[in-house]
Amino acid sequence: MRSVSRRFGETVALDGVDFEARPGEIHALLGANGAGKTTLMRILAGLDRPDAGTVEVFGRRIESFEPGPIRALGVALVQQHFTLVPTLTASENLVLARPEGALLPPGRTAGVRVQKLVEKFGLEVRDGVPASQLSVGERQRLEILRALDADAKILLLDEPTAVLTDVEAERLLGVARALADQGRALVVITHRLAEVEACDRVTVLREGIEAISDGSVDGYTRADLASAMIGTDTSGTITARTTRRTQAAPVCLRVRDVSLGRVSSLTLDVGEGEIVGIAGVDGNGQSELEAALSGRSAAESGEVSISGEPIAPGDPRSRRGQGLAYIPSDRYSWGLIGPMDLADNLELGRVLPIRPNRPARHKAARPSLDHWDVRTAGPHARTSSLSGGNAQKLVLARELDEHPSAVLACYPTRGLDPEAADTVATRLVAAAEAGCAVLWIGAELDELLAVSDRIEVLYDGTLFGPYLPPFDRAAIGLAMAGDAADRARTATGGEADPP
Amino acid sequence: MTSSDTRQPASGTTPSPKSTWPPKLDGWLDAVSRRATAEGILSSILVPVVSALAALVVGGVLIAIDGVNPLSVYQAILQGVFTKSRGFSYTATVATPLVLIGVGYALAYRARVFTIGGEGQYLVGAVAGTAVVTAGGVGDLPRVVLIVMGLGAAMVAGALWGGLAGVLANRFGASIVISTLMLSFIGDSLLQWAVRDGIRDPESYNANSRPITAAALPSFFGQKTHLGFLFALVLVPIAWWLIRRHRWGFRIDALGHNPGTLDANEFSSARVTLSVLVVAGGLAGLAGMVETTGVNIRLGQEASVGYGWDAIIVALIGRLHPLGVLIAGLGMAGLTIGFESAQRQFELPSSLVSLITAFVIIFVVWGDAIAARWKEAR
Amino acid sequence: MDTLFSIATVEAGIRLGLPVALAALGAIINERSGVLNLGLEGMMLSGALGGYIVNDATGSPWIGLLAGLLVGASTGGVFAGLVVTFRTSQVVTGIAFTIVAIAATTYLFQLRWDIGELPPRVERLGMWPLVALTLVCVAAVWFLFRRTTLGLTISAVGESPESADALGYNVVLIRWMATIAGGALAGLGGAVLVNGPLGLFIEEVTAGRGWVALALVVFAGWRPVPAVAGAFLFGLCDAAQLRLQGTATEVPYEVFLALPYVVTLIALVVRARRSHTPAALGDPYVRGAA
Amino acid sequence: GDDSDDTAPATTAAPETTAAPETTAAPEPAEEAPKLAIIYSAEWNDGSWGEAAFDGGNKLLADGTISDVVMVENVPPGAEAERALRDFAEQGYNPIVAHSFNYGDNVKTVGAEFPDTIFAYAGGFGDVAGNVGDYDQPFYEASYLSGILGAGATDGGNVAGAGGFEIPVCVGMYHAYLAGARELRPETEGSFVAVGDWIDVQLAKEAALSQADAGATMFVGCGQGPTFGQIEAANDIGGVSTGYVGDMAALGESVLSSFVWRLDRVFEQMVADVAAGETEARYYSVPLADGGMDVLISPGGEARISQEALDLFDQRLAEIQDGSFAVPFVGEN
Ligand SMILES: Nc1ncnc2c1ncn2[C@@H]1O[C@H](COP(=O)(O)OP(=O)(O)OP(=O)(O)O)[C@@H](O)[C@H]1O
Ligand SMILES: Nc1ncnc2c1ncn2[C@@H]1O[C@H](COP(=O)(O)OP(=O)(O)OP(=O)(O)O)[C@@H](O)[C@H]1O
Ligand SMILES: [Mg+2]
Ligand SMILES: [Mg+2]
Repeated sequence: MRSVSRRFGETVALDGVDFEARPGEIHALLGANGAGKTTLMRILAGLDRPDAGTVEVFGRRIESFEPGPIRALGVALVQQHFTLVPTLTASENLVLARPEGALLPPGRTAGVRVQKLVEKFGLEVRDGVPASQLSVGERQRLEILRALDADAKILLLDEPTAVLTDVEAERLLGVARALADQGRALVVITHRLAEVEACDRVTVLREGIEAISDGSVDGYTRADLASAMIGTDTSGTITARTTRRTQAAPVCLRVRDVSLGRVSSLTLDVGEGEIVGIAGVDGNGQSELEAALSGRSAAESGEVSISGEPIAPGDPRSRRGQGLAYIPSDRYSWGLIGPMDLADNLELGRVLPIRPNRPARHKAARPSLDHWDVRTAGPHARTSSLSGGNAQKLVLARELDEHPSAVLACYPTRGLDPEAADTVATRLVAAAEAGCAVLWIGAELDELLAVSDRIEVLYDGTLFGPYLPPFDRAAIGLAMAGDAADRARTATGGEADPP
Repeated sequence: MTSSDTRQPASGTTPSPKSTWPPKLDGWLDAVSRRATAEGILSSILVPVVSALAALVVGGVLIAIDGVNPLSVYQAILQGVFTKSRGFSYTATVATPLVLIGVGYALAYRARVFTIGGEGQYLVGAVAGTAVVTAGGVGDLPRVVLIVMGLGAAMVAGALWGGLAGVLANRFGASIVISTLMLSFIGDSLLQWAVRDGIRDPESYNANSRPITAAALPSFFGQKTHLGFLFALVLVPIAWWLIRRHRWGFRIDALGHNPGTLDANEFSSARVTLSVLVVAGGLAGLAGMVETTGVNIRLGQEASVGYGWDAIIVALIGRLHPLGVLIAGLGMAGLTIGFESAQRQFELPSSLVSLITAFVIIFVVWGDAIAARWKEAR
Repeated sequence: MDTLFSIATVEAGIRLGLPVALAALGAIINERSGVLNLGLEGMMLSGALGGYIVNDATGSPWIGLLAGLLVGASTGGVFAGLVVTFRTSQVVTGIAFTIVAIAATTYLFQLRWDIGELPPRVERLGMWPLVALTLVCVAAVWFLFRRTTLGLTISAVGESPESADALGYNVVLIRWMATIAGGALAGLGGAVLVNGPLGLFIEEVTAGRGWVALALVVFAGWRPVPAVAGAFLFGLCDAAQLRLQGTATEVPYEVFLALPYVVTLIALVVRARRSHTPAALGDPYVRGAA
Repeated sequence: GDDSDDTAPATTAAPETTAAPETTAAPEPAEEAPKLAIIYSAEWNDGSWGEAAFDGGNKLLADGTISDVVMVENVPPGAEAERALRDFAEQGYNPIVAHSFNYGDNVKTVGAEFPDTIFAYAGGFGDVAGNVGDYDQPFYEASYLSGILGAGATDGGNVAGAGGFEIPVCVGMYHAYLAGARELRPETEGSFVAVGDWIDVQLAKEAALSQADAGATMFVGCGQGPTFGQIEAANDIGGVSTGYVGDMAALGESVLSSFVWRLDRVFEQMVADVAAGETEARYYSVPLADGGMDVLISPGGEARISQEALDLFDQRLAEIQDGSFAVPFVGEN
């Protein structure tokens, strides 16, 4: 790609970017939120067209930016958001992507096709259920399988690890390496500096311009990359808390025998000023737990209460009144209203019966937008024009600005660049130190280790733990892999027979 | 049949269909509810006018084929509206139900609650209102009291008819488009039964209710224009204010854009859905009674003249905005009145007239689309 | 009462159901691709007139059916041009489309048969060939969605067009095809009405059957077999209604007139939870819309 | 009440209505023949009710009985009808005919505004007040005779009546037909169905077929759709059907007889009154006796009808015409 440019209204997403991907190499693409990474990849995949600049694939100049022909050239993009058809099963999604003839293969053959891929690349997915019922991790893996199934020569992965646990992420990068060794060209967008080290070359975008252009990875330290991304020098990972609370605090957030879907009679207390981290591989009941605690759906049984008063499902305003802030795992489904402006989105949950006029509302919104460094054209901007990370900051601004007594934070740093992620963590920690109970459902273990006073592992709808600092990384990792569950089972089995 | 029909209590286990990025835009809703930028207002007035003229040109060709001079026909249309003594008051009278129902639709469509049940609500409103004001023993009540009772009963009935669709949608996830469509048909049957039997005037040979002259709305300008038109005029700023400045209006817009977020942060989308259906139904019911007591002497078999359907188009051409609805309603009414008198003057086939009117609608929608694409292109 | 449960009632139900069933199948193809077709009634009516005129000219009801199919398909094409290519509001366009069709068919009909001429009666087809035709159609639509890649693609386009687009499918083209196919079946339905049970055409001969078909599609959860079954159930309601009037005269006949709609409403409530609306139904597709 | 006062055009300030009804609405009958206006709620081109009025109006124009006729179709009763009536009254049309029984209130409202113009609508029950009249639809008389013919052409003993809705005119036609049939075969039974729709021919046909299943072989329809449906059904089952307000013999061999409504004769009476400067309307009743209807036996019909029936038909026709026999009217089912 040569000097590619793209602007959306005022926002300049890309400004004369050069980019190259070579066979046999993994090319890491870094950049702060809104740097233009996704845009660049969308152009390369033919889903968007550049205002200026040229794109060549295997020496062939792309004239018409249409996904079809470009796919035919062997370019496959795994987008930042899911592009599976939610009503179709894994195998149907694969058939749709690469049909074999006019007739659908009978169920078994299609299933076999999935199995082959799963075995070949070691990416586990369930077949036979609609994609909408797969966990985020599973869907991500399916997306990648689908790209690989098309036997892409050039594979573009936009923040593929953002929704994966460390273990899964490692495995994925392993797969990536294997694919590169088969002579494919890979591009991986990521915010995790650690992952860059597994790549060969790196390009860093900052506000649509290359800060580092196609450098060799070993040429740079993490610090170099981080500063290239965001100008300032940071270690690029969340700063660990120096002090952890040890003595038990009065319980604030109380969860009693809550059952919903996969979650079975789950009990948990979070004390004032305590940060409890829920670790676990995606799809072990996180989404149900989130739904129940946030009051989005009523639990089948059990009760969630905050400082004594139970949370009424389906009544978000009183939840907010009771002081429970909620950072949803999917901000676009449950956090933000794309077509409305930023000010309106900030007001959600505390809209006055009679609203001030628009200028007044916009004026009121400015401080917290600045405070949270939401990069946009202003309070009047449509929320749908925000990049992934800035959108997340907007949610945080709304939820944390009004000093909640408890916070339900679901993957709060998902899709954020290191600086932003660190800010979020710091704010949550600050909130905790101000006496707020924080329940942090996360995927990145490092993150949880850095901030938690206590970690519980969610496996197959049940909690294992507690794990207290100093944390035993290995033990937690094993529990996440279901090891604790197994031992628990054998233990109960053991009690049966006399010593 | 939009997502509003399958909208179900947001569940944690199945991600809402809107979880993709950029979020899927609800095409027509977004197209029609673009912000009122200077350009937006210009195009939202200029485009329909130009398109309508284009449609009239096409219509003119058909008229010519029919052997009449199109120009004289169009002249007659203008005279029918602007120079005939009653042109304005006629137009206002026809616009009244269109605006009353149309504003209700506009509110519902902003929330992507896609009701098309206005016709049925209009009819049940008329039946209930008539039943009350023709009931035994109310005859000697003062006119004002009768009017208020009638209009009140009509609004309640319409609201219930609309609310029923809301309950079915919330409790059973029944498609609102279809349930309101069905309820419209059922409402018509109800009217047929009512005038033939239920509230039949025993003295009358025909199937119709007792006269409701005791509750007739006062008319003004010494014309056919009746109090109902004032209702419509008052409703517009109220609705506008609700949309811009009241929490309910905000929730309506939020529901239209992302029910999941509304549910998780602000208010139950189910209850907003119900409320907007109730209000839209109440307005349609009001329109039914206003028409019965404003222009008719009693309720008859032929009460269903299709205002409930035309108002859908008025609402959408009006950009789901109260002011737009008022303008579109007056425009459509003017067209109707003008064509009526032209049809009388030239004895045009009625099918030709309705053909041209329908062309106008399609061309206006088409013009909007072209304008939208043209804007994109830049 | 004895007449109520007779073969004759069932046959009447089938005759009443045939046109609705075909139109419903058409609507299913439309709507699975994400195009809401409120113009269905108009397309039926156009097909009815086309089928009638051609049958009258050629004396062959089969050619009449073909004509209805083609007229319906072309109306579908016009509709697709507006809502798919120009992305006009599918709702308004659909309703206006029906108004145009009613007016246009009446206008043309009166141009062709001036006042004073009674509309000629045309050759008619018996019930069973039409039943067979309908069964072929329902089988075809079932096969399309259950066994073919095209069907899978159509559903994908109606479910999440951006995904289909990202995979290189031409969303616009597929919606065009689906809308034309839908119009064709609706037109066929109209033609079946005049070339089958009736043998003549009058203004608005379809008398709201298109709307009923739309209701059925939802009631059937966008699946062909239940839709056709529903059409016949609906026809059966009508047939029963007419028969009950003779006997149970103390019940107001308006109750029976409303019966089919009430039944649909109830069925809607019972079925709705399981029915799955195509997620993109009614939304024009714009790539990367934001 | 005050409503109609408000709406009297005299009170409107607009210039062109200073030409108030008193002056415009009553043309001098002397030198110029009256101008006739007719409005109708459906299309003229229906081979039946609408066409009868259309032909009637044109016939008077051809005869020179009137100097002009304007006819507008698809005018729904209610506000639009009143606008049309008012418009014609202002243009000096007189008499003005509203050709549907649902126009009753509209003619009365507008009639009050134009006291010197004669209005009439198809009420069919002598609903007369001042300048607003009504005209008769004695179809039951013709229907009675058709009943005699029907019974004479079939051996079944069951009559199927149908109408769009259960209105007196339709029910009356059915009962008269039944009575006529019973003259020949007293054991004759029957049923009446309201199709619930004036245009849905298929539904009407199925209704007729359902009556046929119950044994009906003689069909008498009221309204275009219901009648067309019945005729189709009768064609299928080989029964006999009856043309409604127009010669429908062309619609199939089952059409044994039709009756044509001679509205020109009805309009003539109104025009004559207007020409005579009359401003009081009447119940314009032109019964069978005065030639208000022609009962036509379809070509080839005679062959199928028993001589006994034909004789009875001629006898009753004659008796009706000389007034010695009155057909009973039963308007309620
Ligand atoms: N559809 C759009 N409309 C308007 N602006 C857009 C659109 N898509 C992207 N942008 C802008 O272009 C810039 C780059 O967006 P992009 O999504 O590529 O950021 P990103 O690099 O992926 O950041 P993040 O890591 O937060 O996802 C952002 O400022 C964003 O606001
Ligand atoms: N003149 C108009 N014609 C048509 N639609 C309009 C018009 N003015 C506004 N709208 C539409 O109505 C909606 C409301 O816009 P409006 O300017 O009334 O305030 P808002 O943007 O809805 O919200 P708020 O003012 O409360 O922030 C917008 O989506 C806009 O597209
Ligand atoms: Mg991105
Ligand atoms: Mg991004």
